[in-house]
Parts: sequence; C-alpha cells; structure tokens
Amino acid sequence: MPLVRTERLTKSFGALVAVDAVTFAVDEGSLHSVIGPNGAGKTTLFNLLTGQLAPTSGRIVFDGRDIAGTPPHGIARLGIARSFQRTSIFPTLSILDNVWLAAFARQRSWRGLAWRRADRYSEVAERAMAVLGEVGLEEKAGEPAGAISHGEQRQLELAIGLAAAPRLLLLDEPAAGLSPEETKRMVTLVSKLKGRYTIILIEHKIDVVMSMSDRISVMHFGSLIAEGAPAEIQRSPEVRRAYLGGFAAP
Amino acid sequence: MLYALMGIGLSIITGVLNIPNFAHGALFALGAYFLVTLIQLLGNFWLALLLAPLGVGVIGIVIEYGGIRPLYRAGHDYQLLLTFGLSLIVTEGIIIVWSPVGMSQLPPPILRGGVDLGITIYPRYRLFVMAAAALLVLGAWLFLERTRYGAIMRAGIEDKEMVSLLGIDIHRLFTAAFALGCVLAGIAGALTAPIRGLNPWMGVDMLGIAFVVVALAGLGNLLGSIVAGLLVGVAQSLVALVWPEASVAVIFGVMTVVLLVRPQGLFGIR
Amino acid sequence: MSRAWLVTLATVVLLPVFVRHTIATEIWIFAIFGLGLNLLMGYTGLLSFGQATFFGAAAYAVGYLLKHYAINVVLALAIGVAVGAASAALVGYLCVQRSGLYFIMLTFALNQMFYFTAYQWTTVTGGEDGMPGVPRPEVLGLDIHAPLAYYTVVALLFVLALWIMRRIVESPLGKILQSIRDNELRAEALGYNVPRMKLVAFVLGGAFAGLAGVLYAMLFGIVPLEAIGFVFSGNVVFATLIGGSGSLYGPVIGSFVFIWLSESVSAIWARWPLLLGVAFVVVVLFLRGGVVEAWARYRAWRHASG
Amino acid sequence: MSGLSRRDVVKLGSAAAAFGIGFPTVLRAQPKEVVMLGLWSFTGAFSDVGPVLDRGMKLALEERGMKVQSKTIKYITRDDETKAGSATRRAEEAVDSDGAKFIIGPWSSGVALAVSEVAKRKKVFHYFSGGTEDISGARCHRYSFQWAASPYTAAKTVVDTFMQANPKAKRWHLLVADYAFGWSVEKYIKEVGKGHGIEFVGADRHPLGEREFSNYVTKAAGNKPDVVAMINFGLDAVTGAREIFNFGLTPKVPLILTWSSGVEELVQLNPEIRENLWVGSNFYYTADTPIAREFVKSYQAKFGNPPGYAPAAAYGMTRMTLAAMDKAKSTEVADVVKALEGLELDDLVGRMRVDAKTHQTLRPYFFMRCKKKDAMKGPMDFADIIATGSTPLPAEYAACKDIGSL
Repeated sequence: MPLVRTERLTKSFGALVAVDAVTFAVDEGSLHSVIGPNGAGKTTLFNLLTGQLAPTSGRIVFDGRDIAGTPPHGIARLGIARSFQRTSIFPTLSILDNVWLAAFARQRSWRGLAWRRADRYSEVAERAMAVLGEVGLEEKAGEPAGAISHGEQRQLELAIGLAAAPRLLLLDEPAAGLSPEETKRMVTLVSKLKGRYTIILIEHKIDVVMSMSDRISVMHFGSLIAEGAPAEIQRSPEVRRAYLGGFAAP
Repeated sequence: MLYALMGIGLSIITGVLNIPNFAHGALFALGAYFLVTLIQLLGNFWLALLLAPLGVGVIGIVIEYGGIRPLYRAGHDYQLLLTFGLSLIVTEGIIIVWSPVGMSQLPPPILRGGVDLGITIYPRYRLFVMAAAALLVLGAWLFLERTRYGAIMRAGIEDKEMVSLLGIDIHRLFTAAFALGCVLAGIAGALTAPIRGLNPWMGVDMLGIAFVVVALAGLGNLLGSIVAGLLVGVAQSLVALVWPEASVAVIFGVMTVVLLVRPQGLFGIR
Repeated sequence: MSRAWLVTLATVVLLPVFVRHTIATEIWIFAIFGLGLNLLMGYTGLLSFGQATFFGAAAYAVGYLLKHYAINVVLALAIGVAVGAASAALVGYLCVQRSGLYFIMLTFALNQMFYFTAYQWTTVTGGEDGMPGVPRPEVLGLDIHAPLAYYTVVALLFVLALWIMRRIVESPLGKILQSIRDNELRAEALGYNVPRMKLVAFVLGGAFAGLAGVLYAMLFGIVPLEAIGFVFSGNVVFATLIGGSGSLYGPVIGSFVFIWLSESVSAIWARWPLLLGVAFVVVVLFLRGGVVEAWARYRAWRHASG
Repeated sequence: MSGLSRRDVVKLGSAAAAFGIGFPTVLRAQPKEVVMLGLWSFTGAFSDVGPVLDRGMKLALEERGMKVQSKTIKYITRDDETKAGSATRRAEEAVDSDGAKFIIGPWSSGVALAVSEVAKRKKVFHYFSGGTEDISGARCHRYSFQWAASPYTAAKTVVDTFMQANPKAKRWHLLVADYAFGWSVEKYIKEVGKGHGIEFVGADRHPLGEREFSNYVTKAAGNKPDVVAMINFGLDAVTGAREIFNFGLTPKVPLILTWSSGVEELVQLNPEIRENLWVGSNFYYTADTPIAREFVKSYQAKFGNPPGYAPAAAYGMTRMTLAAMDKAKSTEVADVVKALEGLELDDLVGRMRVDAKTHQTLRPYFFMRCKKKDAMKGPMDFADIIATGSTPLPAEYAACKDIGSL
C-alpha cells in the first residue's frame, strides 16, 4: 500500500514543462530516491508535493486523499515535511527554537497560542531536544542558527524536518555542499532514519543513493524515464543514455 | 510633465537600488534653491538651470557614497530611517542657509506673460517647462533604451547578479543611478521654482506624488513612470476642476487600487 | 517578580518626579503605540508605514463617543482597542498579500486614504482643526483631571500592555512571528499559515495602537488631524528603530528617547529637526539595533577590557 | 533576539531613569512671576513667521523691562509645529509644568482654535490674531480673545475703497481658500459687494496648502473678470499671485489680496508681480499712529527691516494684555479677562476697543496699493496705505451668542 502516489502529475511554466506526466508511488516505510541530471525537474516535483507550487494537471494522493492544490501549510499539517536544497533555516533564532517551531507546528492543538509561555509546552521541547540529540546538535541548542557552520546547518535542516514527526519526509540533497567527511556523517544519519520514516530523497552523489535506497526513480527533462531497485537502475540502458556516462558503475 | 521627471528619477533609484528614497523631495527643493542662488551669483538663468541639477547630483553622489552604500543589505526600515533623516537635514539646512521665508524667482524675461492659445491663455514659461520636460523625458528614454549605460541600468533593475557577473562594477552603477535620479529631481525642482516659488517644504507634496507615480508604473518600470507621471498630472487637474479637495486623495486611491490589483503596476509585465 | 519588572515599575514611579507630567504620560502612550508596531516590525518583519491609521481611527471614534454620548472610560478604552483591531484587520487583510517595498507603499497609501477621509469628513472629525473638546471622564468614580492622576492611569495601562505584550512574544505565536520574519517560506513549509499569522500580528498591533490613540485623545482633549497622518506613522517607526526593534523593551526606550529628545530640544532650539535627522543617520550608520544594541555592545566592550 | 539578557535590560532601564534627571525639572512659577507663553511655529507650514512673532512679543515685553504690576514677567516659547496636536500638548505642558497663565498665539487659525480649547479647559488667558471668525464667533468663550479685525471690517474696507477707486470694475472673480476663514470673508465680500452692484462671475475654492493654481487661474481667465480677489493667506496667496502673473492676467487685471500679512507676503513676490496688486491687511508699517511709529522704528533698528503683520500682531496682543493687567491692577487670569473686556484705548493701529460680548477687538483695517518698481524708495517700500476702515461687524451677524462664564 503506497503512502503517496502521483498520477500524471504535470507542471508547466509557459512553454516549459518542468514536470511532465509523472506517475509514481512510494511505499510506506521505504526510502525512495529521485535522481536525474540538473534541471530534470526533481525539485519542482518536491515543490508540487509540498504545495509550494500548484500542479498544472494530475493528482497527488497522500494517504488516500487528493492533496493537489492544498497550500503548503496545509500539507505540512498533514504530516509531510521537507528539507531544502539551499539551506532554509531561521538564522536569528536559536537552534532549539528552529526545531521547536517545527515540532510545535505538528501539535494537534494550539491551545494558548498567543498567551501560554512557549517554554511551558514540555512535550514540544522534549521532542525538539530529542531530535537535536539525534543529529548531534544538542550541545549547541542555545546558539543562533545563523552562527554555526554550513555542515551543522545542513544537520539542522534535517532536524527541522524530523522534528515535525512527519509521516513523509522529503529530503532535497541533504549533503549539498558538504565536504567528504561531513557527507559521510550525513549518510550515516540518513541511514539511521531509514525504516522509521517514509523518505523521498533527491541526491546527486550516486554512490550514496545506490547504497541506501529501496527504490529509485530517474527523471530526465521532466519525465520519469526509469524506476526500480538500485540494481535494476544500474543496468538500465536508458538511464545510462540520459546520463551519457555521467557516472560509472561502482 | 514635472511629475514624470520626478517619477522617473525616483523610479531609477527604487528600481536599481531597491530602496525607498524619502529624501527625494528634499533634493527637489535643493534643486530650486541652487537655481536661485546661482542666478544671483551668475546673473544668468540658463547657466543656472544647467548647473543647479548638477549640484544636486553631486550631493546625491555624496549621499550614496557615505550613507546608502553601507545599507544595501540592511532592511528597508533602516533605509527609510536614513533617507528620512537626510531629508530632515537637507530641509533644515535649507532653512539655516536660506531662511524659512519663501523666495520668488521670475522666469527669464522672454518667457514671461501668457500666450493666447485661442481657447485659453497659457503662460509662456509653462509651455517652456512642458517642452523642456518633454525633451528631457525623451532624452532619458533614449539614454535608457539606446545607450550602453542605459542598457546596463535597465539590466541592473532586472537582475543585479547578472550585471555583476558581466564584470560591471555594481557599486559604480548604483552611484550613477542614484546621482542620475538626484539630477532629475534637481531639474524638476529648478524648473518648478518660477512657477511655484520656493520654500523649504516644497518637496513634501512632490515626494508623495513621486511615490504614487512609481507605484502606478510598477517598481523600476522607467518608461511606465513617464506615462504614469503624465496620467497623474492630467488626472489631478481634471479632478481639481470637479472636486478640488479630492485631487490629492484620488491619486492615493488609485495608488491603493493599483497596488492591490496590479502590484506590478499599470504597465508592468512582470 | 523579576528584576526587569522591578525596574520597569521603578521607572514608572520615578519618571514623573523628573519629567513633566504631560510629557511623562505621553512617553508611555507612545510606548504602548510602539509596542504594537514592534510586534509587526520587529517580530514579524513587516514594516508598516501606516500605524497612525489605527491610532487615529480609534482616537476619532472614541473621541466622538466620549464627546457626544459621554460613555464611560472603561467602555471607551474597550471600544478603542476594538476599533484599532478592526481597522488593522481591514488594512492588514489587504496588505499581507504584498511584500517588500510594495507592502510599505500599500500601508502608506491606505494611511493616506484614511487621512483624507478624516480631513474631508469635517462634520465628525473637524478636519484640519481637529476634534476638540474630548472629555476625560471619571474612572471608577475617581477624578483623573489632575495631570498626575491621569499619568497614573496611563502608566498602569502601560504596565498592563507591556505585560500582555511580553506574554505574546514569549508565547508560541511570538516564536512563529519571528520565524516568519526570518524565513517566510520555511515557516509556511512547517505548517504555519503565514498570511493568517501576519494578519493576527496586524490585529494585535492595531489593538495596541487603538489603546494608545484613545489615551492620547483624552490626554490632550483633542484628536488632531495629524494623529492619523503619515508623519505620525513615521515617528513611531523611527522611535522604535532608535530604541531597537525586535526586542521587547526597544520601543519603550525608543519612545522615551524620541519624545524626550524632541520635547526638550524643541524648547531650546528652533531647528531641532536637524538634530533629529542627524540622530537618525547616526543610528543607521553606526548603531543599527538602536539603544538596546548600543548597550549590549558597551557591555561587551567593558567585559572585554575588564 | 539580540542576545540581550534580562539583567541588561534592567540596567538599561535604570540608566534611562537616571538620564531623566537631566531633564528640566518641574519648575513651579514663583508667585512674584507672571509666566507668559508665546506659542509660535518654528517648524511646519508657518515656521517662516514663528521667529518674527517671537521678536514682536519680546519687543513689547522688553519695553516694559519685563515687569508688570511690579512682578517679573517670565517669557517662554514653545514650538507649535503648525499642528493642532503639538500646539495643544505643548500649551498644556507649559501650563501644567511652567505655570504659564497667559498664552499669545498661535499663528494658524486651526491650531489656535485647538489651543483656545485648552485655554477654556485650563482657565488660562488666550489672545490670538488671525483669520478665523470662530474664536470671537461660534466657539467663543471667556478666556480667548481675537486681535485681528473682523472679516466683515476687512471686507467692507477692501470693497468700499476699491470700488471708490475703480467704479467700473464690476465683474469680480473670487478665489477662496476652502476653510472657515475663507468662507466667512467670501460671505461678507459678497454681502458688501451687493451694495456696489458687483457681479461675481466666479468663485472658486481651493484647498488649504494648494500649490498648483494653474487650473484655477485658467478658469479665472476664462471668466474675463475686471478684478480678481483672492481670499487666502501666506504661501497660498503668494503662490496664487505668482501664477496669476505667469498667466499674464496681472498687471492688466487688478488683483486684490483681501487678507494679507503684508510685508511677509509681499517680500516673496517680485516687483513685476506686485504691479496692480491691492492688499488688505491688519497692519502695515506706514500706519500713522504714535505707537506704530515707535514700534516700527525700534523694530527696524533692531532687525534691519520693517515689521509685517505677524510681529505687529504679537507686539499688539502683548501690549493689550499688559494694558489689561494694568487696568485690573492684577495678574490673576480672571481679573485680566474682566479688565480686557470693554477696554478701550489708542494703541498700535489706532483706536481699539475689545467687545465684551464677543471678545472681538474692534479696530481699523488697512488697504494698500502696491507701488510700481520705479516708484519704490527702497526694497521694502512696497505700498501706500490708501484707506483705513473700522466698520464693526453688525450685531445681527455676530455668531457669538453667549460668551459664557469664567
């Protein structure tokens, strides 16, 4: 039973079709990667799934409901969280607050929203600290998020996604701009999440993708050109053609 | 026509630099005061008309260099605070240098008196101002459309990163744009002096109108601001005939509606 | 009770000893006004250049009721808060759809519309002459005509307003608004309805402005036309920036400095706006973050050198 | 947040409190002192006249050695910013904190009306000179007095004199500032004009603070009037007169400034514009009274140029107030009010009497004709007084029905 699936999902900007009739499904609990060259439409696909963009046509079905056209905050409330390719955090707030906000957003009730002191929501704070512990930032919880290194900000980016306790986690190149050392740490982190969350991952580092994914979808010029388990994808001639030998088999 | 001059000047500044220049009205007044002082010094209206706006341009360069440059990355709030502070300083400076009592400047003798246009009498000087403003607006248009500098300036409005990637010094572009905007405000001020006389607060009304023009045209839409400037002028005089009290309110009403319905401005395509 | 509160209370008590009562009263009124703006500007990152709209609308509405229907003070304050909030809801609803310079210009343009309405609607507002003769009725049987008595009322309301604002900024809402200021897209992606949150900030800010407007009308017994003018909108922005936006006490300190500076210098030197202009430039170029920031830096410097 | 701990804020608060000590502390007026407040515009739309008003009042006080009824006069000023709000709050503050009991000013009618309310509420003396009829009319009360002539007196002087000089100029076009002052003068001009058989071919109203007169002038020119009369003040009048000249209407068609400040406005107009300009004013410095001659002499000696209406009004009001104190032999507000009511004497502009029923000062009004450029003896020799009129407002027009009690 897939948690989320799309049916002929299409997004065009004028004459440019960024996502072209994409139909795919992600099973609950799996790690599903989306790969493809730059400009293939991967991030646009994410933006459709999270409501930042409204589809031109097609459906997005999440947990049995058509969610196409729901605004981003509505989608987030359904339990779809994402991380961004270009780090998107709240730079002047503390690291803890960054995560706290994500955790609070998913609270079923916002009682006392404008009145109760924020530090009285102990369950939110506990969840936030737990997530920081998971990504290894609990020591820096009080520092402003804008002051930490790029690598740590990527960890924070991931933590913000996790703190929402998502049913579906969309990770857009979590290792973007990281050094080999930091990449290794990020890979370990993401692998630990595998199985606990349903994850869709966009990633360029192909070895990472091959080692972690349950299934892989390949996009090219907005269309889905192949889908399958890592081994199948590696063998696929179409994928090879698309990448024009852009990567070698490991 | 004067509105168009003010509008296009402010439009260049808001468009290229993306700052709300609240000192624009004060610079307009400065243009007028420079004109009168230069006439007293040189005894020649035309020379003064040429030099006064350049003087304002020089002040503009100083302001841009010393005040605005450090602020490109700061929020609009600080830009607003700075330009408003500057407008206070310029206005009070005018009072200290020239006294708060208003002054009068007559047009040069050959432009005095009215011309009978058949339907109505119209002052010669106003006809001159219209012609001069039309020429200047045309000049500005040609400059922006046909010259390399104009192209760079337009590109600066569209996409600043692009411009700096092309190896153009973005700071020099900003300085030039700010100075050009100031010169245009100075010209408008100088041309206005013989019509409306001078007083230290003459720029306040103009500032509001310039912002209306910019909003109607769409931020950074230079050609739009010419048309919008004309439209505001015409609309204001038409309303003034029917319901004088509302002539100012109406243009702000239009501004509100345009901002709500067509934020890209009447002539914006973005 | 924390030390911040003790100092606030001490200042409230001591201020009328050192500063003329009317000015002291005005400082707290302006501070209430600034608290409301700061929720928008400092916390949510919305530079509203039209706060006087709410201030003036409430002042006119309540001034009219006080004058012609002799309503009691408690009701007057409640209506003022409601009018401030309602006008802010209207303006906010229109403005939150825009951002950046468009947002600023839109708040400004709407402010101008309200201004011209007040200017033209002379039968109610008195137009250019203002609406004089606003009474200052008794509060719970107490006569508040004496400057110090009225000061006490205003100061108590200020403390109450400060306490409420502190609750708001320390609540989840306060954090959410700051997150919108920092990164709107991200806040939206977390599940916060950004336009609605902005609107909430507008309404709350408008309620504070409305309260301040009513107190102002009763302080001077008149609602002058400029109470709804854009210069007033600008002043509260500038006062807040001078104090330091984005911190709870910034607008309070700012209104103290701003009113104190303009009142004391204007009595001595006719060209006082020049000094104000220089102060603005200095703050922008060297002291962004205002007095609050200056203090923090001074402390850091002392820390480093001692 | 800005990384500021609570303790910092605490310290900041105490620093702010300490700072407050530097503020001028509450100075209760000594009983031996009479505190007089000059409420003038040093900033805002009328800031050009603030400094000269200040001079006029100071001159009147210095003449008396800053003493009245063997008490020292303490003269303080406040900037009204030409705004009702600022004026009221500063007036109120001066009354509360400095013990000011006598307010002279402000210059702008609208602002003065607001201050008049303060005077009523605070029970302090208020003298004002200006265009609004309300202070001695619909909104009269016991504490406020009006120094300027009634608009009726002005209209009568202007129309009668002008028609005497130009009996054929029967087609008048009016340009009126759209507020209470403009309306009342317009009303009386039309009233008086009827008696002369004047036809009003047009009467346009422009908003206060108008700077774009071309439409109004085009319309005026279209009416082909024999005379254009403007009923506005200050910059509006100056800008309007300039535009009428630019359109070539003057000097062919005579232009009347019905209610002008005289010198202050004329100095802003070039001699060419002043040709065929007729000016009504509450004061002109060639006024032939002993006190005016003295005043003009000492003003000119001190400041280098002749006084206009503004300093004269400040000077005149201060003199009247002091005269009332002398008559009352007291500096208590209630006594001075009673003494000024009905006070009659020869003062700055001639015979003056304060009407006890309306608080209007009954006094002459001046009408001048501007000189041609080559007839001017000096740069400030603008005009000759051609008439002084002092017909008071007929009782049936008086809007002040009940001056009220103290």
